[in-house]
Amino acid sequence: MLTANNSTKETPSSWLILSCLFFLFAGCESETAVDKATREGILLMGNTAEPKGLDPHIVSGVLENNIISSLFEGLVVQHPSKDGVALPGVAEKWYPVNKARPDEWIFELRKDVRWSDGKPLTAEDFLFAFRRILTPDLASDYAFMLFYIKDAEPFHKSQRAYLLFRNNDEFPLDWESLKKVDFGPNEKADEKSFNRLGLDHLDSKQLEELKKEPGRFTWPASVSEDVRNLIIDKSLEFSNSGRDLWDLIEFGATAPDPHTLRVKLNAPLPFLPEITKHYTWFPVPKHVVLNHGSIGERFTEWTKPQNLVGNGAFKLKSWRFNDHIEVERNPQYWDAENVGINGIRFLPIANLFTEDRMFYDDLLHVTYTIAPELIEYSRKNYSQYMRNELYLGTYFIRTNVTREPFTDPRVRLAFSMALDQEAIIDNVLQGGQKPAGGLVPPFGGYPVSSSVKFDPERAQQLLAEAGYPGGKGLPDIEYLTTDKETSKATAEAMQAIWKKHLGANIKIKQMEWTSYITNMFDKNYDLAAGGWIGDYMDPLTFLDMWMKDAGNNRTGWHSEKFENLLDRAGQTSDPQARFKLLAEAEGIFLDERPILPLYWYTRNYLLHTDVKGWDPLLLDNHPYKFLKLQRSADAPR
Amino acid sequence: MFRFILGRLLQGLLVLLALYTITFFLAKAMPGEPFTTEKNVSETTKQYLRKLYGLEKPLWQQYIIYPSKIISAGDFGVSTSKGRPVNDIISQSFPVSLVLGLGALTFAIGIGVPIGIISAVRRNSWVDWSLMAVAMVGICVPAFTVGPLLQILVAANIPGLKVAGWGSPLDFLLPAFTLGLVSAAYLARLTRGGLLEILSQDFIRTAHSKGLSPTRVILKHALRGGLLPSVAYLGPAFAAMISGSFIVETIFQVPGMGQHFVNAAIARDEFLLMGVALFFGFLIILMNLASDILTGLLDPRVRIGKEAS
Amino acid sequence: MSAKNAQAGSSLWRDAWLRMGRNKAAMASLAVFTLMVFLCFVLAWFCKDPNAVTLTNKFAPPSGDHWMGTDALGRDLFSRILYGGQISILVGLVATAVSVCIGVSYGALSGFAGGRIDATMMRVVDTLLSIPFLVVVIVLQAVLSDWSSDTSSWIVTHWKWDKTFTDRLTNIVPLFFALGLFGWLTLARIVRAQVMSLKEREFVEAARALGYNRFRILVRHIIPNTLGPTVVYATLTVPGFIMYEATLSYLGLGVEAPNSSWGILIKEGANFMETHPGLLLIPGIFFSLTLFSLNFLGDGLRDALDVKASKD
Amino acid sequence: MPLLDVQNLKTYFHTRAGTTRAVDDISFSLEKGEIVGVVGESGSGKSVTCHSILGLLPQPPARVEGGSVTFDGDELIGLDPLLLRAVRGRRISMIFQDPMSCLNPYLRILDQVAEPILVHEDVSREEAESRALEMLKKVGIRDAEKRANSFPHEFSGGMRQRAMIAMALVTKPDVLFADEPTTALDVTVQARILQILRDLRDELGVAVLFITHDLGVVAEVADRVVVMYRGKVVEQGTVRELFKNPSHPYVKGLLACRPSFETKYHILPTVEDFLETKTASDGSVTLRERSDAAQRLEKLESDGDLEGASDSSALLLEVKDLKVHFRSGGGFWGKPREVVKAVDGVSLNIHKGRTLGLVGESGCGKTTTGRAILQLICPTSGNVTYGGVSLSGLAAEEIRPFRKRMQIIFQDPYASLNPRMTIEQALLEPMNFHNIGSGREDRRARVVSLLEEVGLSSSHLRRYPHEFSGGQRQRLCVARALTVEPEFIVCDECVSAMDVSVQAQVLNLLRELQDRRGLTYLFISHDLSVVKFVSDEVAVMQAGRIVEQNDAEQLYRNPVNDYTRQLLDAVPQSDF
Repeated sequence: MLTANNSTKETPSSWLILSCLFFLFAGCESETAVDKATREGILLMGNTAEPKGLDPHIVSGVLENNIISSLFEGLVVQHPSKDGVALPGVAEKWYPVNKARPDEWIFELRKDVRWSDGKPLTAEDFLFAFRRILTPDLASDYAFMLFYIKDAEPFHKSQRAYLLFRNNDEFPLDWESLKKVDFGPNEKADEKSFNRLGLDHLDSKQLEELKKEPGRFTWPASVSEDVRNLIIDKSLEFSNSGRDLWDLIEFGATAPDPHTLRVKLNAPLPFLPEITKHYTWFPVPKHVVLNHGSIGERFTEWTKPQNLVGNGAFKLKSWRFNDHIEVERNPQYWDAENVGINGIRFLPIANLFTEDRMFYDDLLHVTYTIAPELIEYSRKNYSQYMRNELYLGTYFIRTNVTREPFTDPRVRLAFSMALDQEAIIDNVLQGGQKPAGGLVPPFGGYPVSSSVKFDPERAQQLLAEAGYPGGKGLPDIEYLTTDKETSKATAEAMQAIWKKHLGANIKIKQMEWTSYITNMFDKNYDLAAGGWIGDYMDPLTFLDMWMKDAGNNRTGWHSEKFENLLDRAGQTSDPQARFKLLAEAEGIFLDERPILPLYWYTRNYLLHTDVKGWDPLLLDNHPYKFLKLQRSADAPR
Repeated sequence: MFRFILGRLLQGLLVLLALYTITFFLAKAMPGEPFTTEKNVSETTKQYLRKLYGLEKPLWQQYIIYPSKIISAGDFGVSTSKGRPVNDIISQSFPVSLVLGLGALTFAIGIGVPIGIISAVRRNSWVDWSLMAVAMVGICVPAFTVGPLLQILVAANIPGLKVAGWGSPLDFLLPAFTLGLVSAAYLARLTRGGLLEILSQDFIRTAHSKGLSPTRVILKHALRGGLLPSVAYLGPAFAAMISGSFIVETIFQVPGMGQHFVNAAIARDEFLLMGVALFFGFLIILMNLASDILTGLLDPRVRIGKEAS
Repeated sequence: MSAKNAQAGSSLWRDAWLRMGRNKAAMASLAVFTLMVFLCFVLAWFCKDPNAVTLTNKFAPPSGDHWMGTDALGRDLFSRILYGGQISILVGLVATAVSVCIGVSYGALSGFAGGRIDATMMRVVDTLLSIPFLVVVIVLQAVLSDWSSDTSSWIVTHWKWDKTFTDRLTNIVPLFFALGLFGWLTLARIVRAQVMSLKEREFVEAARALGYNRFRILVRHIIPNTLGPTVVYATLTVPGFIMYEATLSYLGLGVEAPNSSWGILIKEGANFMETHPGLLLIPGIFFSLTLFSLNFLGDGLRDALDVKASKD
Repeated sequence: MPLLDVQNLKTYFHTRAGTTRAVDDISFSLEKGEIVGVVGESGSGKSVTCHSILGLLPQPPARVEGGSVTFDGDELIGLDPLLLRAVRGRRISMIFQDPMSCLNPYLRILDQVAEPILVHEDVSREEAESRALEMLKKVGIRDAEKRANSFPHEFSGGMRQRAMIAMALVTKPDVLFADEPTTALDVTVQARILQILRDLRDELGVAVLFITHDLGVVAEVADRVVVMYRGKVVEQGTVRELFKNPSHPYVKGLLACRPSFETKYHILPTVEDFLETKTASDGSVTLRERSDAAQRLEKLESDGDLEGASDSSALLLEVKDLKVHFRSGGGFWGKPREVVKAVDGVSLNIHKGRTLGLVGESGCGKTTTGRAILQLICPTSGNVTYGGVSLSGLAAEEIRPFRKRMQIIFQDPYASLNPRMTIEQALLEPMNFHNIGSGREDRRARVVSLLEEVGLSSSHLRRYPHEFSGGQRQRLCVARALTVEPEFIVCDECVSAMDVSVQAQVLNLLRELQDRRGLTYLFISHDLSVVKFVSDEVAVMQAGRIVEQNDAEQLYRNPVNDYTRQLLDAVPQSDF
């Protein structure tokens, strides 16, 4: 383009003249952006928003994952078309030490793996990465993904007292029973008391003060004065010694040699390789990260475009804020010759309609999603590009079991049974979603539940049993949802459906995102729209969130029976037996139905036929290295 | 003049202080906090994050720290939602918004003023009525309708014009048009009104008596005064244009500044929020001042120092 | 004010009314606007339930049953437009009235006081102009949404009003708050400029010579003379308010789903512009017609209020 | 053949209300190098004539219905607009009454003066500007090089009018239409402008059509006179003939109603004393001389003897060393302030029931003095004592009772009436406010009687100010001032903008009211003849100070001060 180099200096009026001129030339140009990109081997990908960063230890979203998985590579790599199958990544081979009880794993790393700056990648980089994400100062949102590793959790949570005493024989009390005592920070505590900071976080000076005045921390009743003094003294001693908490733990991950990584877990975990596909398990270049700051520093320059060093199939080429991120081939990648495309351009297109229209205008190879309003249109006009794939996620409506009338499980069941899932899917969402028969979406060998069914008569009956015949006596019910337009349409449809079948009055409360989340956290709702996308290929990712203290529960519901079953499953190594226990737990959950499952997600998006090797995957984590771009015969225009 | 500008800028500082105060407390009054995400984040993590951003300090300290950092180091803090310095964000997105805003201004003036002039000259004719009806359409039809219409009808059919995106020189056309449309409509009405008032004045007759052509009378004698109301309008309007627009930016995929006003508020990203608010406030002050000075230049009777209006 | 003043005040409007009667465009606009008000506020009660969802009948074309077809949830578009019009017309007029009241008094005071007071007051406007609107809305939402449902239930229990009706009413009160809070800023600047030039006029001096106090001079002699530009500007702000309402409703201030307004209908209709353009076009036509009529009405009112212009 | 020949020109205005015959079949001619005065009151069609000739009228509503205008052999009526533009500004130029509103406030003087050259001649900008500069010097603008780059508002009224003349003459036109060029100016300035016009005529040979309502000015400057009334030429001839021997009753009336230094009347004759107007149903007007005109005049003359009754009345108002200083510039943070001493130590005494005339050129501080006396402007120092009470330093509430006793009438009656109030509202409001009258009905009755007192009728109550003529509006202002039953009225240039015939009516009204109600006036004016007519005593003001103060007769007969003498000399005298 003639004017590109000095375009920013042009005045608007000369821009206009240039524009007119450009119209004349533009007519000659017939190659579309997609054609050009296909020819050049660049994948144009809609990616919904600007990433919050490219540090695998700090970000937590899907869109960041899309970029990071091109720049970094974990121990194993997702198979391009088979769910739950791992291909070699940085690790050549991996196996549990004891097949019968897979609570310790060995990963044999490739010897020829290099960082994109040419430095060799060793097991030390993984250990560094694990330690980094667990470092409390880094405050990683997703540190819990590594809690399977032995001693990872207490380290991350800075449980100093626990770590000091768990193996201490002179300690007079049973530490296991004290483990449940929270020495951590208590936000609601008085600002001046040490509860606000938490016992584990007090420095030497504060511990001295506490020693003089132990009442400034609220001790559990079971802690005697002696124990108390002991804890303070030991903590003080440790604090004064200047040692790091890291020295106290027996961290599960070790590197017997530079090319072997040994990971010891808290409990058996047959699907550990699946979990290591998640970017929280990716290595980061120790030499680069430390070059730009300490291990616990959250904002350092190392992810800046000019500094970023990765080990993925691609490396960062350019990054224009809110405009695009482009990655190109990484010649240092161990499997560089088998990478099918030359680069990827990620576009942060927030507006769904814009994204779809850009696809129609041949500006994108693949969209992030499709606006529901345009699904029908796309089907009609762009059917060869439409993708409708099952996705590991469930959409449901939380009930607040601490508030009338949802304290009564019969009411919850009634609302669930009155929910005409198919009518909503077919007429409002139109994305070919599957009516949710239970909590865990269908995948692998897990037995799918089908206990959630549309049954208005039974629903009315249950509601009457609960004391609200025909909806009489039901208070107004607040349905919390976000400001997205489809959420609104769904809400309106459900409102009508519940009114029709149950005679319930629903008030729709629309809110912007953070208010919606906050209200949900505070249990300031009756019903709330929600959903969950699995983090890894296991039912547990859908089930363990309903435990009593799980942060994502937010319904107020809990059941000891349910939790016992989960515990038992955790100790079971046989996959079939384990699934059976988990299914039993799910059954209990669905009987109580603290959430009303609506549908199992599908991914709807537009994919250009030029893109080859892109197959449906439940987690939607398509490994880019297997993609190819090839002009297809049925290209439009 | 110099003293006037200096004075206004000093007043501007007070405005910015007031703006900061209000925004600060409003941001604190919003429900939720920046580290609220859909998935639960542990309380420890939140503590660390708060400490990291200095949000654990007492309110009054936070209130003082932010401006003192701005003054001492020009540091607007780090965005909690984008994880990068607010300075970076503004310095990367403002130039884009500026180009877009200038484009919009060009469209607004290029369309609005001629329509206003023609309307005024052809007062109460069908030309006048239809042009003013067109202007009303510009005011009535919101950007979220105009933008997609342009995408579907114009961009999809004219090669060289992209549906959305930013980078090649033509990309500013459609978003700038969308952004400038409302202002064009307002300008058309204001120009018409202003010009009609000037055209009824005696010195226009004088100009005619000198044997000037009607075009010269309009352009040389009437337009200057006739544009005064438009200039007063354009001050804040231009500030709004160059600080971006959420709707236009998201529809046309423009990496401008406007989206930060919305996204920062929704993400409870108070540093980014205060950063863009202060920047916008500064632009408003600057543009109001510029429009007052321009008024003074256009109308020599306005005494600079006595506030133009 | 004495009865005399009230009577005297009314004659300005009565005369304006008589003058406007001669303005054909204004009268036609008045007819259109009256028709709209009639449709939305009277005919609407005899229409179908605007919120009756029939999922199987979505996107129905116009027919005898649904005069203007149905929307994405199979609801009757015509009655949704009429019910939505109630909100939009109300919001447009009330928010404009509020912003005129605040804007005129603020601008008049600022311009009349002059000097430091004026400078300070104008800087306050600058400040308010720069405050991120969305933040205010979020805060207001948090503060006011409980209030509105509390008020609603209080009214229902104490005054025995119809519940649906009361809910609709109390829901839009926070909306008026939000719009009123910021809607007046530009108007204040316009009025101030007018007042600045008016206060130098001799009739103001004559009023001072007659010993009138400042308040009276401002209210009886200056403000009435700013009415023309005020009316015109006010009519120009109506579409803005109506469209703002849609945004605010999405954020939880204002109309509560499934109720609707023109802004919401247009906003949602815009999403279907490729597939079902009628959902955008038909509400758009109602909206534009009303605004056109309001606008010409405003122009007519300006001319009618301008006692000089009506001479010929 | 005359240079400009107007034959049977007719220009009508067609409006919704009907057709107005603004110019109705008039004929006159203009020779090269001649100055012809066109005299008539406002609305008589003088300006419309000029505008018709040059095609400057807005069409519609105006339309030239017939007649012809030949200029140098060419017909101007119906000429192609493009050709007409070539005449306008190059061969026929025009200057207008109000140089402030007629000069473009947004452009520099030099640009405006040079513009006709640039438009009509193919010359460079530099040359056009140098010629413009030369012309500016010729019309007597001092420091023309420096001041030419100023804006109109930075010029005084006289300077602006000179610039206007320079602009009109810069292309060396053959004909100059001067439309009331001196009406808004002080006498001394007026004298200078008239001199310039004469000189330029002599030098450049321009023919001038001089439009004015002031016969005195015409007498001074014109060779021939055309008198217009209601769209028709009622009389034309040489100045000497016309003034010596007017034949038309309107002209007689016009000559008589103008106060001069010699006027002996107590009540001025008006045009109505000479002229009887009959409007037929079709709108045509017939004018007839009153048969009883002579008797009316005699009666007026005999009334004059009543004068001089209250000679040594009580002191009502005492002004001592009044100073009003303004600060220019400044503002909240503005630049250093300059102090303008608008009134700089004025002392006056005004006796009850008498009239003090205050004369001076514009900008001398007389208006400020008037307003400071009424406490409308806060005096910087000095003292105003009214009826024995010092007004200085009183709070707003304490002054309010005095507001009823002192009133003011402004120069522009239109500007001083709220355009959005009917007459009834405007007159009732002060009474309501000050609680005058016993009730609503009483107040309304008072309004009606006041209207009648000032010569208007109760049928006007519902009307707005713009529906009245200038003279009627001033009567309304007087009526409004009278609603609070004041004893002292400041008349601030209250007849300056009026035609002589209207001026006479208003002056008569003031006089009658003084006789009837015993009012005291402070009569501020720049017109020495008018001041002489109304005042018992006269003070002359210059640059914020009183330079001379004396009994009216004394002062006019034996001016002591140089400045007073200068002022008196500048008054055009029509002593034929």
